[in-house]
Formats: sequence, structure tokens, C-alpha cells
Amino acid sequence: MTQISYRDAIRGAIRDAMQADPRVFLMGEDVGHYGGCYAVSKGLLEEFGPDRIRDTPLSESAFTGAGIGAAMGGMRPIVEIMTCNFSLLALDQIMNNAATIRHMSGGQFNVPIVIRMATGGGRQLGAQHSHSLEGWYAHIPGIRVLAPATVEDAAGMLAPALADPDPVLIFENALLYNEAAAMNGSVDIDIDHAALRREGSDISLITYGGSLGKTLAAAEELYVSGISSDVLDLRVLRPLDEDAILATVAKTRRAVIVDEGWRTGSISAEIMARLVERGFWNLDAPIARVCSEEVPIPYARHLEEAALPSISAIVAAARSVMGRSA
Amino acid sequence: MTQISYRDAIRGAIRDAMQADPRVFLMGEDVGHYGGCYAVSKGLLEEFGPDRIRDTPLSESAFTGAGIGAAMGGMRPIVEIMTCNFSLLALDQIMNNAATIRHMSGGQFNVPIVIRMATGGGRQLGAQHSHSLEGWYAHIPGIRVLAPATVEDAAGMLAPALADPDPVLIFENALLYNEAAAMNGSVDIDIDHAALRREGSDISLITYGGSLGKTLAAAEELYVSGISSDVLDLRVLRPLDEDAILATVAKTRRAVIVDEGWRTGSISAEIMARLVERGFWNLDAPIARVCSEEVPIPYARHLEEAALPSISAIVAAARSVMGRSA
Amino acid sequence: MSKASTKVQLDHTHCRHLLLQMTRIRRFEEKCAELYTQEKIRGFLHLYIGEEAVAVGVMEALAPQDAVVATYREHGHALVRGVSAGAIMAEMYGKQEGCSGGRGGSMHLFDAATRFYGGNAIVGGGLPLAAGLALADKLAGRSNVSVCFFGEGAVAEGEFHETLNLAALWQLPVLFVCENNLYAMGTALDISESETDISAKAACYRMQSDAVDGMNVVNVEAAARRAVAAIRETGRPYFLECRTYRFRAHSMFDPQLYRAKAEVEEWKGRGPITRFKTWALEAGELNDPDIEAIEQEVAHEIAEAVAFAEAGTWEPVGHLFHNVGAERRA
Amino acid sequence: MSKASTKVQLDHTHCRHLLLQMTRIRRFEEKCAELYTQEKIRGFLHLYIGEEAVAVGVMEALAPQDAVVATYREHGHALVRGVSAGAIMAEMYGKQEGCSGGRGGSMHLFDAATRFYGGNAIVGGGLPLAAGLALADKLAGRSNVSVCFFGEGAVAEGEFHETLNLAALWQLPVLFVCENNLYAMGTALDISESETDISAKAACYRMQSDAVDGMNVVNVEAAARRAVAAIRETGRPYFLECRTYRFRAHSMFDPQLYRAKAEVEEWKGRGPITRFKTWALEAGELNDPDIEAIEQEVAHEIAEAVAFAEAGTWEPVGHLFHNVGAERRA
Ligand SMILES: Cc1ncc(C[n+]2csc(CCOP(=O)(O)OP(=O)(O)O)c2C)c(N)n1
Ligand SMILES: Cc1ncc(C[n+]2csc(CCOP(=O)(O)OP(=O)(O)O)c2C)c(N)n1
Ligand SMILES: [Mg+2]
Ligand SMILES: [Mg+2]
Repeated sequence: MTQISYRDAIRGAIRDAMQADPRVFLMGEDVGHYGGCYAVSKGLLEEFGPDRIRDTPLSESAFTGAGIGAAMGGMRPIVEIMTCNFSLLALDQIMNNAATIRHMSGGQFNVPIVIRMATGGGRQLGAQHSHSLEGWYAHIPGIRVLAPATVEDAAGMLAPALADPDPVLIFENALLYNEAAAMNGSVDIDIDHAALRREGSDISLITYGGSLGKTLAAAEELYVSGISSDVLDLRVLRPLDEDAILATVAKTRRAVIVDEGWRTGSISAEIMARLVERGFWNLDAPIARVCSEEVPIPYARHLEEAALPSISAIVAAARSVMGRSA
Repeated sequence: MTQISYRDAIRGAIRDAMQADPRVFLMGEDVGHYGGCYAVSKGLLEEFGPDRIRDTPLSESAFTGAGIGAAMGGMRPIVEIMTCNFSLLALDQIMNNAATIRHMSGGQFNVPIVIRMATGGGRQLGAQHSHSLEGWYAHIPGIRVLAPATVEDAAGMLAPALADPDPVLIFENALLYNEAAAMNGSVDIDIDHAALRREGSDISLITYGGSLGKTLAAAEELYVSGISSDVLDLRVLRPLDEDAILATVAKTRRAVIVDEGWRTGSISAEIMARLVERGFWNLDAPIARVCSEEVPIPYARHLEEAALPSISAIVAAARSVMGRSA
Repeated sequence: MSKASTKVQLDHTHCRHLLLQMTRIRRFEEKCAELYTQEKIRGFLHLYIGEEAVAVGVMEALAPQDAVVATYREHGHALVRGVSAGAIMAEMYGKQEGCSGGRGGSMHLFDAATRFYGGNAIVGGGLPLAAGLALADKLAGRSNVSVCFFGEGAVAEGEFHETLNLAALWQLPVLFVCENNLYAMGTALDISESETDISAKAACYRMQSDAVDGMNVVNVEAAARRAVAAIRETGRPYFLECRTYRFRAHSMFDPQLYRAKAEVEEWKGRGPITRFKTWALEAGELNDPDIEAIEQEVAHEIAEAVAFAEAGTWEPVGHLFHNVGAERRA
Repeated sequence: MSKASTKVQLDHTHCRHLLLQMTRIRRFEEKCAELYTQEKIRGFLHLYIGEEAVAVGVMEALAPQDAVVATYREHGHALVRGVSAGAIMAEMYGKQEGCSGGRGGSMHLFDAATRFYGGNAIVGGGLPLAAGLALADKLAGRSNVSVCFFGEGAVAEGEFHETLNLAALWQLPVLFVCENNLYAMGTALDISESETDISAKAACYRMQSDAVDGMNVVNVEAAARRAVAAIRETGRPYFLECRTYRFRAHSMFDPQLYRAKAEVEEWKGRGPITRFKTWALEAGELNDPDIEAIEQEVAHEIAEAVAFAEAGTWEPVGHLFHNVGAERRA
């Protein structure tokens, strides 16, 4: 058991995949000479050369589309879009090509591409660099959306994503890159199921990605005040592990969803909808959610903090759902 | 009272706006010489000339961005993106510029742009030409999203949208262009409130845009079988008229949401979430929703029909919420 | 590939073949238009009539293992690439025997057997795919060429620029074929481009280019052969502008307010089929009975295609969720 | 505007002014770097050190009513455009007295009074805005120019292509200033462009262009004056490539693995401030006391700016929903 960072876990996973399969290559802005804007791919250019660690021009649409084409041509590309903020420039390729080609071709062609991108706020980067779009992407049929929240998932999700014959988007919350954890040499990770990160009986806290840490901290705080929480890490935002969501709430009968996306139309709304559709009679109280406030994320630290989900907001929401005073 | 089409209503609104305000101009692909791909702007080039009815190259991002710039520069541009399917190419400009500039500039600059686009399926145009993205766009803070479902709204929403100092997106369901209705000469339309299109007492059917017709038809069918429905037309998808949503359900205590977006992460999920958050104790049954199935929209007619919300699916959902057999 | 193969051999066999191919497209699409009015075919239908020489000429230069990416105006490309007329027609009927299983329709013809990667209905959206297919070939050490067809309207799109740069920068074996038919829907070239010499744009990316009379199938074939030979030799991309014209409306909904009838008539006079036929007859490479035989052969093929489509079956509605993902169903 | 004004008048006053402006940027940013390590400034901080001659030279050519669009590396542009150092510094502190009320930060400086339209952090995202501002001026019959600054990295983006075409096609009065500092983060120009002669790209759109030594403030000013005069005369866009170099890391997080120290040192030798100062001293337009006075003036300005920022106040958290929309609050 050694202590490794989320960043190193991803790098290791990329290296393993590239060593195991000559069809795998990595491309994106500054993945090579710069070493990756979050240093994820540092050293890989030296190890694998510029054909397989491919620096791209600033052309999000073309290199994402080229990844889709290369995937159809038999390769297993890992396309890195520096951050989800820039992925809007590639969205046409993702929604209109990657997600549809299997279908439009009547199943003749498939697109085994993995698209990785950093996501999330909290670093005072302002309105154009702080989006959390993973839940929004989960709207699109034909793709799988992953949100590794732990070092283990960061290490282990890439291999099954590459093995998936269809497009997989992996959203890495940028605040997690420095997180470290003890890890076993090998990991065997599935990309179908949510994971219960903490067990409790009074309330279900449902979250994913960058909000898991805050949610676990809130759960601990709640525990001290006598409220015991299930913490469900969704892990896979599309397709949602509806059974796991229903199961935890069937047990606790109460839920708070925590999600860094803007509130309206967030994935947390979807989870509430699923709970209402199939778990309504299990609910003892309204479900609450803690999301980002509906503002472009401000630069000033105190305003940014006020805009993003916080431990105290999660605690307050949970207490309110439990009928306790704030 | 003359009978006019949805298409003509929009054309009339554009003409009125252009006559009333020299700052207003229309730009987009084929709005001029072709007369608009849905013939909305037919004749306007002849009337207003190529400076104000501006054919653009196929450059969705640049001309949308130019519209944003022109709006900041004091004009009142109406940008037509042919269909929402192509708006993905302009999404960076919409989300990262139009929606954020007021905020990022601390309120110094605002973006009084109107972006119109056609939306929806049902014409056997296949997976790349049948998106319904209006609900998805409603996720973005800093913009207003309108969905005129009636000829009157088509005629009347443009003026207040142009008067709005902030970006307004108008989604016109392409199947509505040929719809006609009797209309008064003048219309005074607000872009803040939902509208109750039918009154009933047993259940609330909540919908918007292209699904209003189907929902009203379903309401009629339900009525015959003894179920009386409120039909709420949202009209404005962002910001949602939450009071109207809560009010109808407070009355009927049951709801079905009808929405042409894909189910997961649809605006219908958001409405369910709002109802749960603030109207939970008013609910006598789980809320149901009728959305598009989670597939890229197929070409074949019978499959496309199966993928989109239908009158019978609405009726069935409502009956099920009412506890009646199908 | 030997130098010789970049020359067009205009013997009887080849002339017959070229005329046959162009005629197949023409008659097939005339039939499509008819079937559209009968509502057998639905959705958008973009006819290639007038532009046949481009697809026919270019496809002649390709080997079976090469890849093709086309637009929503791609019936002709699919046909001459080798997708059967029946499978294409059935696709437009929405039948499960269609080349895309009825899921795609006119704008999304696909065929794995001939490496026909669609049928893309987003203007410019196919270009990056072609670059990616070429990248895959390059990385895998295969010497295939990927051909990408697109209209001159696509040249204004950002993806055109990004892809041309990428292909030139990475030395990808892509043949970019711009079908310059002077209009993007109703937008004339000079309303959409500040530089209307399309082939000149390739130089901006240091890409080799050529412009050719797209109404002359022999010229197109020759230019395409030179291009493909250059790509196979250098591994670098190549840009080919084919100057052509669409005789019909953009789609079945277009009242064509943006161009004069006389202009259309003038171009029809230069029609690729008439012109080639006239030449081949005069040159003695073909004679009237040949022409007659071609028409009969084509009529037969099309009749069979329609019959095949008519006899095709509807995919069960219960299959709706098929082909969204490999295993999962949403 | 008269021909005369396109010439640079290199008298004492002007030399002092140019040196002052460049020094203001340099010292201001050195201070920023320091404050960043003290965590007074947060987020991303992109320094312009080494590139000062570009912003200074170009701004000289502008009139107050012209519009400016810049990137995330825009402290210098804002400063020389006339946004006060205090307002910029306060912005980077996140204070409500900042030029964007603390909402924007380093990458999003805005100022209505000087028509400074940001501070855009999406590479290429500002170009369409500049075209739109110019379109507004044109439609309203105003003879303003809109200047858009961007790095050479932006040239690969589709928006660059779309906007250049649009500006040339519609004859929009935009001055496109490409700050070619040879790197986009860690990506060297020849890894991102198949054609590395950036100014040559303008010709692809039939746009007039020029390339200039961006380390020489006089050359930049002269070129910018010519460009702006041409734009005002013709109403058409103009492309100006300024060849420059950034002496510091891309942002505060960049270990600069992608370039050799020697290369950086070599460019520093050609630094715009040293070079201009040396020349002006030799030419006798400035003397040592002038230089000293400039440094003092600048030091004073910056000290005041820091004091202003320090004294600035935090916007109440209750205002979070301000400036999302005019009236509505979400
Ligand atoms: C991105 C995008 N914008 C708009 C459209 C609508 N549209 C379909 S075809 C077309 C014209 C394209 O013209 P061109 O590229 O010249 O091809 P042609 O139809 O002439 O073959 C337009 C505007 C589209 N399909 N995709
Ligand atoms: C669309 C987009 N992609 C990626 C980034 C991340 N990024 C920020 S600056 C930069 C390099 C830009 O280089 P250049 O345009 O040359 O400007 P410079 O920083 O050299 O001034 C990159 C890749 C971004 N901000 N926007
Ligand atoms: Mg065309
Ligand atoms: Mg640069």
C-alpha cells in the first residue's frame, strides 16, 4: 500500500493502458511538452513519444472529432479537453457525432473514445473557468458519464472506460488532483454502479465527484449531532444507478442531493425525479438539494464560496429534512 | 380578427420591431435571399435591405458572438440560429459570453441580444436534426429561455424579449410554424409567467412549446373519460414561473409533466424537483413525466413516433397518476 | 500505386463505366424525388442531380480499403462507393433492410463493408471524422486514404479551418473534396466567403490543392487520381475543389428564390451526363445501343431497389432502444 | 484622420510617455507576481512581462471612442487603455472597488468608461465580440475602430477563421492584433500551426496585414497607426501580427518544461523596455534623471494602487445574485 495522488493515479492508468494496448493514445492541448495543464501526463511524452502523446493545437472541435474518427478507425483514443469550460467548443462533435453514430448507422459503427476533462470551481477562476457540466452532459443518450471522486476510481475507471465500445466522458474535479490516498497495486473497478461511501440510517446524502469530500465531512458533522447518514457516491452519472439510489432512500426515507452544477436542470433534479417516480411512497419528507447558486461563478473568494455547495449548507439541508432546527 | 400562422406571427413581430427601432436587425443563415429556412423572414430582405436582414456564412459561433458584440455596442440584434441542433456550435458564445458578461464586468456591460432557433422532432429528420434542447439551455444562469407555444405568443414574445436588457433565447418548435389561429391586431405579452391553457380540477398537465397541442388533446380525451385537467403552459423555461407550477398542483394535487427533451436531466425533472421542494405535502401521488425516450431520434416514422411524447402516452400517464387502469 | 494509374484510360469499358455510374445516380435520384412526393420517402431529401461527375470521378481513384465521409447530399457517393441501391432505397423508406437499418434516412447512409462513414448532416461536422480516420490509418501503419466530401458552405465553418490545419500539421492522408456548387442553401458563395477562390484556401495551411471542372467526369477522375497518388506517396493531405452546380432545389422545400432560372438552365447545358455522353459518342467510344443498354440496366437496378425497399420490413417498435449503446439500453 | 498622425513623433515627450507606459505595466505586474505569492491575488495570473511594447504601441493609435477586446493576459492593455491601476489591483484582490466589482478577477478586467470589453478567458472567444462591436459601429454610422488582441494560439481555433472571414466579408472596422509570443502555454507555434507565418493568414481572407517586431514599441506604434488609419479610411479590417515573447511562465503554475532557459535569456536581451530605454538615452531624447523620475512616478502609482486595493471592501455576500440579470435574480 503506497500513498498516491489522484493525479498520479490517472497518469498510472493512462500508462498502463498504453502499455497494454497499442491502439491507445492520448491527445489534447498541452498533454505533451507542457506535461498536461494539471501535470497528469507529465513524463508520458518522453515514455511514449509524440505520436501517442499528441499535443494538439487549440482546436477543441477538430481534435475531439478526430478522436471520434480515430475510434471508428480502430484506435482507442483518450482525448483530453483541458477543462469542461472549453468542451462547449467540442459539443457538436460529442452530441451530434460521438453519441449518435452507432445509432444512425444502425449499429454498424461504434465510437470507443474516452474523453477526459477537468471540471468544477473553487479556485477563484471566475465565470468562464468554473463550470461543473458533468450533470448537464448526463442528459445525452449514447454516452456514458463518469465522475471519479476517489483516488481508487481515478486509477480504475480508465481501463473499463477504454473497454467500453461506446463513448465515455470522464470528469475529473480539478480540486481532487492533489488528493492522495493509500492504494493497492491493482484495482478492479466497475463503471456501472454507485458506491455507498458511508453507512447510516437516518438520511441519504447522494453526491458525486468533487462534492463527495464535503458530503462526507457533513455526514461526520451530522453524526456528531445524532443524525446518521448513508453517503452514496453516484460515480456514474449516465446511466444512473437508479437501483442504488432507490435502495438507500428506501432505507432512510429521506434524502439530500449534493451537486456542484447550477441548481435548475441539474443532475440532482433528475435524482429527485427518479425518487419521486419510483420511490415516492418511501419518502417521509421532501427531498432537498444543495447545488451551486444560479450565478456565473464570481472571482472574489467569499462570493465564490457562497456560490458553491458547502459543508454547512449540506448539514443545514439535512437537518431541515430531518425536521431539526438549523 | 384574422387567421394568421405562427410563422407569419413571428415575421410580423420582427417587422414591427425593425420598424419601431433602428437598432434592431436580423442575422443568420439564409434569413435573407432564401427567405429563412422556415420562410419566417420571407420578404424582409426586400423591405429592410441586406444591412438589417443579414445573411451570414455558415459560422454559428462567429455570428452569434458578433451578435453579442453588437448588442454590447448598442444594437438590438435578433440572431437566428437555423435550428437548435446547430446551436451547439455557438454554445461557447452563449454560455461563456452572453450569459456571463454582465456578471464578469460587475454590471458595466449587458447583452441585449435575442437568439431565435427552431427546435423539436417529429419530421423524420433523424438524430442530428431532431433535438429539443430548450429545457437543457434553461440550466444556464444569465439568460432567459422562452418557448412560444401559441400563435399569440409567437407574435408577442419578441418585443419584450428585445426590451429585455439581457440575453433571451426563443425556441420555436418547427412543427408549429404552420399552425394558424385567429388573432387580434395587437398583443401584449409578458415573458415572466406561465399560462393556464385549460382549467380542471383532478390533475395538472404541465408542458410547453411543441407539446402543448398534444397535451391539450390528451386533456380533452381525459375529460371524456371523467378526468378534468389543468393544462399549464410554462411559456418561460428560465426563470421558471414556480408560483404558477405550485399553484396548479396545490389545487389538483397530482401532476404529469410533458416535455420533448430526453428524460434524464430534462426540464421536467426540474419541475418535479421544484414540486418536491416546495409542494411535497400537496402531492397525493407520485408525479409522472412524459418525455422523449433516451435515444438519438430515429428516422423511421414509427420509431420516431415511439420516441417522442404522444397523446396516448400522456393520457396513460395521467390515468396512472389518477390510479385508473390504462 | 504506379504512376500509370493516375492516368485515366478512356477506352470503351471505362467510358461505359463512367456513364453508367453517373446515370445510376441520376435515375436513382429522379426516382427518389418521385417517391418523395408519394411520401414513401420522408424527412429531408437533398438531391445530387447535376453534381454526379464529382462523386463518380473521385471514387474511381479510391481503393476498397479507403474510407469515405460524406454529407447529407450523399446518395450518389454511397451508390458509386458500392452500397447497393436497394439498401439505400430501403433506408430512405425507413425499413430495417436499409443500409443504416432505417435509423438514419437519406442524410445518414452508412456502410461498414465499403468503409462508408456516413452521411453527416452537420455542415462541416464530417471533416474532423475524416482526419481521425486518417490518423487511425497512419498510427496503425496502413496506407489508406480517407476522403471527405463537403460543400463550399462548409468552408466558412470553424471546423473546416481546424481540420485543415490539423491534417496538414500532422500529415494525415486525407483527400478533402470540396463540392463547390456555388450555393449553400440560398447563400451564394460571395455572400459567405471573403475569398471566393476555394482551392486557394488550402495554401493557407500549406496543403497541396487543385481545382477542377466538376462537370467533367474525366477531369475529376484525373485530378482525383493525381491527388490520391500524391497522398499515398507523401502521406500528406490534399485539397480538391470540384466546381459544380446543383440543378435541383437545395432540398424538397426550397422555392429557389435566390437564383435565376436562366442561371440554372445555363448550367444544365453543361450537365455532366449530357456532356460526357456527347463526347463519348463523338469519340466513338460509345454508341447508341450502349447508351440504351446503360439506361436499361439502370432502370432495372432501380426497379429492383424500389421493389426491395417496398418489400422491406419495419423494425419492431420494441427495438427502439437498440443501437444506442452496445449493451446498455439508454 | 490626417496622414501625419500615422507617423510616430519621437520627441522627448513621446519617448517619455512610451517608456512610462511600458514601465507601468512591468512594475505593476512584478508587483502582481509578488502579491500572488502572498495570496492577495488568487486564481490564474497571466503576466505580460516582455510583451509590453505591443499593448503600448497599439493603444497609441486608438481614439477614446474606439473599443478594445483583450484576453486573460490583459493587465497591460487595461492599464494603458486608461483603467486606473487601483481599480485593476482592487479587481485582482476581489474587492468591490475593482474595475469589475471583484466579480471578474485578473482574467476579466472590464471598463465601460474606456470601452474596454474584457478580459476574455476563452481562447478565441473575444474575436467575434470585436467583430460585433465593429458591426454595431458600422450600422450606427460611427467611425470607431474595434481592436482585438489575441495570442497566436488562438489562430488554430475555429472562431479565428469564422471571425476573420466575417470581418473581411462584411467590411468591419476591426484591428486584429495577434500577439505572437511563440507559445500557447507549452505548445510551440510549429506544433500548433502548419503555416507558422501568422500574418500570411490574413491574406486567406483577403484582409490587409502587416507583421512587426513586437519588441520594438516604436515599430508597433507606427504599424498600428498605419493600420488604424487604413481601417478608418477603408472601413475594412486589418491584421497586425506583433512578434514578441513572454519572459515569464504562462501562468503562475507553469514549470516551463517546454522551452530552454537560454532561449528565454536571449529574448530578454531584446526586451522592449531595455531596448527602448537604451535607444532613447543614446538618442538623447531621455536622460538618466528622466528614467529615475519615471520609475518613481510608477512606484508611486503602484503603491497607491496597492493601498487602494488593500483599503477596498468586500461586497456583501448578500449581493451574490447581483449582476446576473438586470432585474431578475436568477
Ligand atoms: C452546422 C450547420 N448549420 C446549418 C445547417 C443547415 N444547412 C444544411 S445544408 C446547408 C447548406 C450547406 O451548403 P454547402 O456546404 O455548400 O453544401 P450543399 O448543400 O451546397 O451541397 C445548411 C445551411 C446544417 N446542416 N449544419
Ligand atoms: C478554448 C480554450 N482552450 C484552452 C484554454 C486554456 N488556455 C488558456 S491560455 C492558453 C494558451 C493560449 O495561447 P496564446 O493564444 O498563444 O496566448 P498567450 O497565452 O501566449 O498570450 C490555453 C491553452 C482556454 N482558455 N480556452
Ligand atoms: Mg454548396
Ligand atoms: Mg502565445
